[in-house]
Amino acid sequence: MTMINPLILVLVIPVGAAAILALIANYRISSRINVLASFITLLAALSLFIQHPEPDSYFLVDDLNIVFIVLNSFVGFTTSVFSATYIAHELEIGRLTPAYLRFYHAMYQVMMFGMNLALVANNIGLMWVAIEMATLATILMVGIYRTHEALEAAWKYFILGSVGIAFALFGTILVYMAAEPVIGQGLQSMVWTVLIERVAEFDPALLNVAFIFLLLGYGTKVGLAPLHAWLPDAHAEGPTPISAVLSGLLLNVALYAVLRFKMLMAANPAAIAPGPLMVTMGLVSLVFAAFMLYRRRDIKRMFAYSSIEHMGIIVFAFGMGGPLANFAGLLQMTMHSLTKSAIFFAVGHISQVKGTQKISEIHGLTETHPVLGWGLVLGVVAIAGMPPLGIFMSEFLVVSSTFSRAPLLAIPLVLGLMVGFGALLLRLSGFAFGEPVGSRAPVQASYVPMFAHLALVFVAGIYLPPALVAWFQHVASILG
Amino acid sequence: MHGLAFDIAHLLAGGLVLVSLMMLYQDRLPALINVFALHAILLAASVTWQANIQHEPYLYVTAVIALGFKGFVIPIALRRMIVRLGIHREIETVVGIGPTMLAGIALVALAMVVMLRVTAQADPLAREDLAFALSVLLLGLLMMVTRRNAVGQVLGFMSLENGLILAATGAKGMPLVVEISVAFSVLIAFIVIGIFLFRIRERFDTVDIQALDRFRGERP
Amino acid sequence: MVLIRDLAVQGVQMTLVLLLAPLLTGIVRKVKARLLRRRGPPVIQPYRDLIRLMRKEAVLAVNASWLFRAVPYLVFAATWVAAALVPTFATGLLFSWSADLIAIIALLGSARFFLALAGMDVGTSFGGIGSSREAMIASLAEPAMIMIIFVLALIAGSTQLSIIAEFMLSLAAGLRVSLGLALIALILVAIAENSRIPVDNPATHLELTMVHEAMVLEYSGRHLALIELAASLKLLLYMSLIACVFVPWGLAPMDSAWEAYALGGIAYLGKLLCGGVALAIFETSIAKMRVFRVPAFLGAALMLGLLGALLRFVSGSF
Amino acid sequence: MALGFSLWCAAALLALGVVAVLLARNRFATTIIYSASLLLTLALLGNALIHLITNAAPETTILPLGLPWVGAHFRLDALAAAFLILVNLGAAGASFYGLGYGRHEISPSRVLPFYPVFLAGMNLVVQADDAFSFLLSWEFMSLSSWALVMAHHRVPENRHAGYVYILMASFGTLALILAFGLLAGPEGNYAFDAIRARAQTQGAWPVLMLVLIGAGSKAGLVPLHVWLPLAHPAAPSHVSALMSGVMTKVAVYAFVRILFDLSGSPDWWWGLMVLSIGGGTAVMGVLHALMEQDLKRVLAYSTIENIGIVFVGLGLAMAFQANALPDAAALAFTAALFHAFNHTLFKSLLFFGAGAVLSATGERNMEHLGGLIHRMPVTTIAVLTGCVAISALPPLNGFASEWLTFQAILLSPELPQWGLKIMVPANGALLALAAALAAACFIRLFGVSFLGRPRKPVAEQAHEVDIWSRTAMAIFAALCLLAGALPGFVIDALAPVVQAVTGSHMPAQTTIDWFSIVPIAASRSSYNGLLVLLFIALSAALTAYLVHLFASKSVRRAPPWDCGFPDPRPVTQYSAGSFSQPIRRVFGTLIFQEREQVFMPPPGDMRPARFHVELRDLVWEFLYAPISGAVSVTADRLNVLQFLTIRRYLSLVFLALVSLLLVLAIWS
Repeated sequence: MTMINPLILVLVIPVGAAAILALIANYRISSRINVLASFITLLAALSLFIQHPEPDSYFLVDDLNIVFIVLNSFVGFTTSVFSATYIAHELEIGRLTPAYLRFYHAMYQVMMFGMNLALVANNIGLMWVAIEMATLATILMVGIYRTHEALEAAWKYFILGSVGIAFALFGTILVYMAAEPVIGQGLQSMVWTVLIERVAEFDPALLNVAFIFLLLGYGTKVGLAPLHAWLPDAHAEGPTPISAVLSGLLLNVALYAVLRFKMLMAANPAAIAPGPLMVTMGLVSLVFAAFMLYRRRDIKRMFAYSSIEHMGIIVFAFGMGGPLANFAGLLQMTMHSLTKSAIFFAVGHISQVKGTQKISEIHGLTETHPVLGWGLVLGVVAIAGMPPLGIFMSEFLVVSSTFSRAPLLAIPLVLGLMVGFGALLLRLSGFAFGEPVGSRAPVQASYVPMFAHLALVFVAGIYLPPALVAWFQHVASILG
Repeated sequence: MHGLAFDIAHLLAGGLVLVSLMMLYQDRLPALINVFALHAILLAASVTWQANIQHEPYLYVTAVIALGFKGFVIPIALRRMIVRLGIHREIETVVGIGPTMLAGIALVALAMVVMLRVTAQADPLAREDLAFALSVLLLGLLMMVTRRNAVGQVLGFMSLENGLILAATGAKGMPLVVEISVAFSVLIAFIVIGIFLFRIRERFDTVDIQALDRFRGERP
Repeated sequence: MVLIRDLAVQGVQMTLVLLLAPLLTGIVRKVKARLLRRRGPPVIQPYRDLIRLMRKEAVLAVNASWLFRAVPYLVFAATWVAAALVPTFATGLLFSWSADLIAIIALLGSARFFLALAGMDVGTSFGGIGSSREAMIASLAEPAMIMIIFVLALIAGSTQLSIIAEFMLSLAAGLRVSLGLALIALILVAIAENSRIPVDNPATHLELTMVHEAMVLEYSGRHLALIELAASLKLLLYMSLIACVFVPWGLAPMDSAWEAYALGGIAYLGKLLCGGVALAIFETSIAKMRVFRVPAFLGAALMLGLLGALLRFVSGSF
Repeated sequence: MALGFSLWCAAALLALGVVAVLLARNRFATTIIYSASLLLTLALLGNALIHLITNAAPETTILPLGLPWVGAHFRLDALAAAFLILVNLGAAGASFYGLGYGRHEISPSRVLPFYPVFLAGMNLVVQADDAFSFLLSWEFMSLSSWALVMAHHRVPENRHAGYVYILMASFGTLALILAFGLLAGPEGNYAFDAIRARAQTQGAWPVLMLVLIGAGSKAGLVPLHVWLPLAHPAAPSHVSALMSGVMTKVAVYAFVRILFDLSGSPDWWWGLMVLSIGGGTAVMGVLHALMEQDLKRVLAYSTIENIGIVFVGLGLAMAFQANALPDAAALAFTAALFHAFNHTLFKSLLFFGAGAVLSATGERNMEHLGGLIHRMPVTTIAVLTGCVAISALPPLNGFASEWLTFQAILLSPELPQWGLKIMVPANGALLALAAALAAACFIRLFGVSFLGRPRKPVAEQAHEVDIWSRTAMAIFAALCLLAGALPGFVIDALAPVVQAVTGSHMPAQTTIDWFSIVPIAASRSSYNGLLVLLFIALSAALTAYLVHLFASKSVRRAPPWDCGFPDPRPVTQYSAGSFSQPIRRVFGTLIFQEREQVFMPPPGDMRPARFHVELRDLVWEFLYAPISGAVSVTADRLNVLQFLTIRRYLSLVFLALVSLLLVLAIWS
C-alpha cells in the first residue's frame, strides 16, 4: 500500500464508486456498494495518518485538513450505513420510488468526492470547483422527494447557492489578481502553500475585497445569518441522511475554506483584520438562530437552525482568534458534526416511526421507544452544550476566554447561548417526555451509527487523545 | 501594452457597465432580453480583445462560448418561453426605475472607491478591469433583487456572471477560466430548464402556476 | 463545700419561684377586683384552684393523642427551667452558665410551640383559633424580644443574664436612651407573651377574644393545673426579668453571705408586689384590642427594639 | 491516599449508574442499587471524616482527563472534607431511606440509573480543583438531578418544573463560567492553584456578582429561587431530600471556595450585600412557606429560608474578614457551616417524613391529611423532632447554630463602616423574624397534617411505612438531638476548615467542662445544650412522678368539649389556609399583594359561601414573566424571516455585501 499514495485513494474511490453506482438500478446492491465504498474511503483516510504525502501544486495534507478528512469519511461512512436502512424503509412506506432513487447513491459518492477534493485541494480554484460540485450534488438530493415543498426547497437552495458561487469565484479571482504580480502568472499563484508564504507582499486592499467576497460566498455555504435562508428548508425537506451530511460535513467543509483564506489574511499585517467581521457575523447568526428556534413546528427545521447557531459560535470563536478560542472552534466543529449527525439519525428514526416531522405530534418518546428516546435526549443535551459531552468543553473555553478579553462581546454570546438552550430544552421536554402519542411500532433502522457518534462525543467530553490535541493546538497557533 | 490596447480594453469594459445600466432601465421583458444579448456580445468582444493582447489562445474559446451560448441561444430560448408562458406583457419592478438607476450609479461609485484603492504598482489594466467587473457584478445583483419576474431575475444573474467572466479574463494567466465559464453555462442552462420545466411564472418561489403562496415552509 | 452551697441556693431559687408564681397571680386578681370595687377572691385562691384541679380526674377527648397528655409536663418543665435561670434574689447562680438570655427566651418559645401543637391535637376549631393567633403573636413578639436582648447585650457586653444584672447593678451603663426604648419594648412584649388585657383576656372564655385560653380549652384536671401553673410561672419570669435588669437593686452578688441573700429576697418580694399592682392598675385602665390591632401593638415593640439596637450599633453613647 | 480512595468511590458510583441501566428490568434492582450506593457513600463519609479529624495535609492529584493542557485536578483539603462529610451523610441517609421508599417508585428505571450518578456528581464537585472539572461535575450534577426531577414526566407540572430548573441551572453555570473566565484571565490557566497565584490584590467585584448569580441560583437566594419550590417537590422524596439538604450545600461550597479561597481579599461592602440578600431570602422564603398547602413545597421554601440564614453567616464572615477581624470571621463562618450541617440533617429528615406520608396516604396536600399521629407513630415522632429542630428551639441543633449566628451579629459593632452598622442589626431583626415565622410554619405543618382528625378517608386508612424508612428517620432524628446536645464536638470538628478559610478558628470547645460552648469568652455568653436537655427531661419526669404520686391518676375518655358544640365533622378543624390567615393578613398584603374575596349566597340560597384568596408571586411577575415575554415577542417578530420570498432573501444577501463593502471603503 505504501507505494500507492493514500491521498489518491481518498479521491479515486468515491469517483469510481459514483461511476459504478450510476450504472446499477437495483437499490439493495447499490446501497451495499455505497457502504463498502465509504468504508474503503475511511480506511484510506485513516492511512493518511501513517503515510503523509508531501504537498504538490494540486493537493495538500497538513494538520488542519487531515482531521477533517478523517472526520468526513467517518461521518460519511456512518451516514451511508444509516441511509442504507433508512432509505430501504422509505421504499417500503412508498414515500420514495426506485425511479427517484436511481442516481441517489451515485450523487452521494459524487458529494463525498467533492468534499474530499475540497479538503485536500491545494489550488484555491480547484477548491472552489470541488465545493460547487458537492453543493450541486446535495441540491439534486434535496429535491429527491419530488413533493412541492422539496422542489421549492431545492430551488431556493439552487438560486442562493448560485449567487454564493459567484461571490466565491469573484473572491478567488481577486486573490489570484493580488498574487499574480508577486508570484507571477499561471498556476503557481493559485497554490495555497505558495500563497501563504508570500501573502505578506500582496496588495492589502485587493486582499480585503477578496476576503469579503470569499467570506460571503463560502459563508452562504456555512449558513451564516444573513445568507442562511436555504439551510432550514434544505434540511427539513431533504431525506434525513442528506440533512445529516449537510449539517455534519458540508457546513464544515465550507467553513474550512473560509479558514484557509482567514489564514491568508492573518499572515498579511496590512490587510483588514478578519476577526471583527467574523465575530459580528458569528454573533448575528448565533442570536438570530437562537430566537428562531422557538417558533419552529418541524423537528428537522429546528435542528437546522441549531446548526446555524453552532456555526455562529464556531465562526465567533475563530473571529476572536488566539490559541484558546481557535482550539475551541476546531473542537466545536468536530463535536458539532458528530453530534448533529447523530441527532439527525435519531430524528430520521422518529419521523419514520411516528410518520411525521411535526413537533406537536411527537410526545413521550422515552416511554414508547426508550433507546431512541434517551439517545435523542443525550444528543440534544450534547448539542445544548451540557457536560459531560464534548461541546461543553469548547463552549467553556470560548465563553471564559471571551469574557476575560472582551467582556462586552460575552453578553450577546451568553444571551444567544441561553435563548438557544431554552428553546432546545423546551422542545426536548415536549417530544422526549409527556403522554406518548402516535404509533408505537418498533424502529427498523439500525442504532449503531447514532450511538457510535454519541459515544465519541461522550469520550471527547472527558478525554481528548494527545495527537488530536497537538494538531488542533498547532493549527490554532497558525490560524492567528 | 499601454496606449491603444489599454484604451480599447478599457472602452469595452466601460461599455459593459453601460449596458448593465441600460438593462436596469428596461421595463419590457423582450427589450430586456435584447439588451442582455448586446451585453453578451460586448463581453465576447472584450474577451477576444483580451485574448489577443495576452496572446492566450484558450480565451478565444471563452469568447466563442459567451457569444454563441449567451449571445444567441439563451435569448432565443427565453423569448420563445416568455411568449409560451404569456408573461411577455408587463414587467413589474419592486422599486421604480428612478431609484433603481440611482442605486445602480451609487453601486458603481462604491465599486470604484473600493477597487481604486488598490496600489498603483498593480498594473492599471487589471485595476480598471476589476473595478468594472465589480460594478457589473453589483448591478447584476441589484437587478436580481429589484425584479419580481423570474425571467428578469435570471437575466440579472446572467449579467452578474458576465461580470465574473470579465474579471476572470482580466486576470492574466489565470488557469481554469475556460472550465469556469463552461461550468457557469451549464448552471445557466439548469436554471433556464428549471424555469421552463416548473413553469415559474410570477416569482421565483412559486414553483408552479397554481401555487400562489400555498406553501412556503411551515406557513402558520 | 462551695458546690453544695451553690446547689442549695439554686434549689431555693427554683422552689421560691414555684411557690411565688400563684401568689403573684392571686395578688394581681385581688388588686384588679379591688379597683373594680368588688372584694375579689382571697390572694391564696390560685393555690386552692391548683390543689382542686390536681385532685380532679383528667377528662381527655376521644381522639386525643399521647402528645396531648405529654405537653403539660413539657410546657411546665420548660417554663420552670427558664424561670429558674432568671436571677430573682441573687445573680451568678450555679446553672445560669448553661443558658443565656437568648436560650431562656427560646425555651419559652419551645413551651409555646408545644402548647400550640396541643391546641391543634384534639381537632376542634377553638384549638385552631388559639394556635394560629398564638403563632401570629409569637411571630412578632419573638423578634422584638431578640432585639431587646441585642440592646442589653450591646450595653452589657454579654448575653449572660447574671452578667447583665451585675453590670446594671454597677450603674456603669448610666441612663441610656436605648435602655429606655428596651424597657418599653420589654413591657409591651411581656404583656403580649403573658396574654394580658390589651392583647388577650386571661379571664374570659369568649371565643372571639381568647388566644391562650383557646389552646388549653380541652385540658382538665391535673393537666390544666400544670398549664395554669406554667402560665403564672411565665408571668413571674417576665416580672423578675424586668426587675433584675431594670430594677437590679437588692440583688445579691455572686456567692455572697446569707444575709445578702435574705436582703435580696425581701427586695425581690417588694418588686414583685409593685409589679403585680402596676400590672393590675394597667389592666383595669385599658380595654382589650381587636385581634388584628395586635400586630401594630407588637410591631411598635419590634420597631422600638430595632431602634434601640441601631442606636447602640451606631455609637456607644446612645 | 485518601483522595485516591474517594475518587475511586466516586468512579464506582458512576459505574453503579451504568449497572442500574443494565439491571432496569431486574426485581432486585432497587435494593442492589440503593444498598451499593449506601455502602459507597458510607465509605466516602468515613474517609472524609478521618481526613478531617486527623487534620491531615491537603492532597492533590492530576488525572489526564479534562482540558488537555490543564488536566483534571482534584484536591482533598479541610474545606472539601467538611463538605464531603455533609454530602455523604445526606446521601447515605437518602440511600438508606431509598431502600424502603424506592419500592413504591412507579418507574424505577427512570430513577435508579441517575441516582448514583447524581451522588457521584456532587462528590466530584466538592473535590474538583480546576475550573473545568469543577464546572463539568457541577453541570453533571444538575443534569442528573434534572433527569430525576423528570422521573414522573407524565405530570405536566413536573415537566414545567424540570424545564425551569435546567434553564436556571445552566444560567447559573454560564455565570460561573464567566466568573472563572475572569479569575483565570485571558491566557486560560484554569487550575485553582494557578488562579490563587494570580488572585488580584483588590477583590474583583464582578466575580462576586457572577458567583452570587451562579452559586446563588443553585442555593436558592431570593431573586433566583423560583425553580427550587417547583423542582424539589417534583422529584421522588429521597431525591428531593438530597436536592434540598445536600445540593444547596454544594452551592454554598462553591460560593465559599470561589470567594473565600480563590479570589483576592473581599471588600467590606461585599459582606453587606451578601448579608442583606441572606436576610431578605430568609424572610421571603419562610413567608412563602406559610402560604403553601403542599407538604414538599413548604419544605422547599423553608430550604430557601435556611439558605438565607447560612448566607447571613457568610456575609458577616466576609465583612469581618474585610476589616481584618479573623476571630469574629471565624465565629461567623463556623455559625454558617454549623447551620448548613444542621440543615442537611433536619431537612433530609423532614423530606423523609413527607415521603413517608406520601407513600402511606398518596397525598401531599396538607388539607387532605390529619390525625396521622394515631396511624404513623414512628414517623410522627421523627417529623416532630425535625420540626422542633428546624424551628430553632433549644434542646435541638437548629437553636445551637441560630444562637451562634446571633453571637456573631452581636460582635459586629466593632465593624467601622456605617453601611454595616445600619444593615447588620436590621438583618439581625430579619433573621429573628424568620426564625419566629419558621416556628409558626412548622407548628402549622405538623399540627395540620399529623394532629387533629383525618380530613379525607385516604388519611384515615394511612399505615406506618416500612422498616428502612423508619430507621433512616430515627437515625437522622437522633443526629439532630446529638448535634443539639453536644454542639461543642461539631464546632471543634469544623475548626480546621474555619482555620483554612478565615485564618483563625474558635477557641476549643470540648475542653470546656459540662460540654457547654463558649464562642468568645465565658463572660460574654455560653450555652450548654446537654444541661438544658437534662434539666427539661429531669424536671418533666420529676413533675410527672410527683403529680402521679399525690394527684389523681384517673383518666376518663369523652367526646371533645369544644365549648359545647357537638359538631363531629372534621372540616370544622383549622386547615393550613386558615392557620396562616392571621400571618397572611399581617405580612401578605405587602409581600404578595394578597386579596381575599368572600361570596356570600343571598338569604334563602342553600349554596355554600365561597372564600377565595388570591396571592401573587411578585418576583415571578416582575422578573421572569417580562423576560420570557420579551423572548417570545422577539421570536414572533423574527419568525417572519422564515417565510420570505427568495427575492427578499437575496436582498438580505445584497445588503450584507453592500454594507461590508461600505465598511471596507470607510475602514482605512
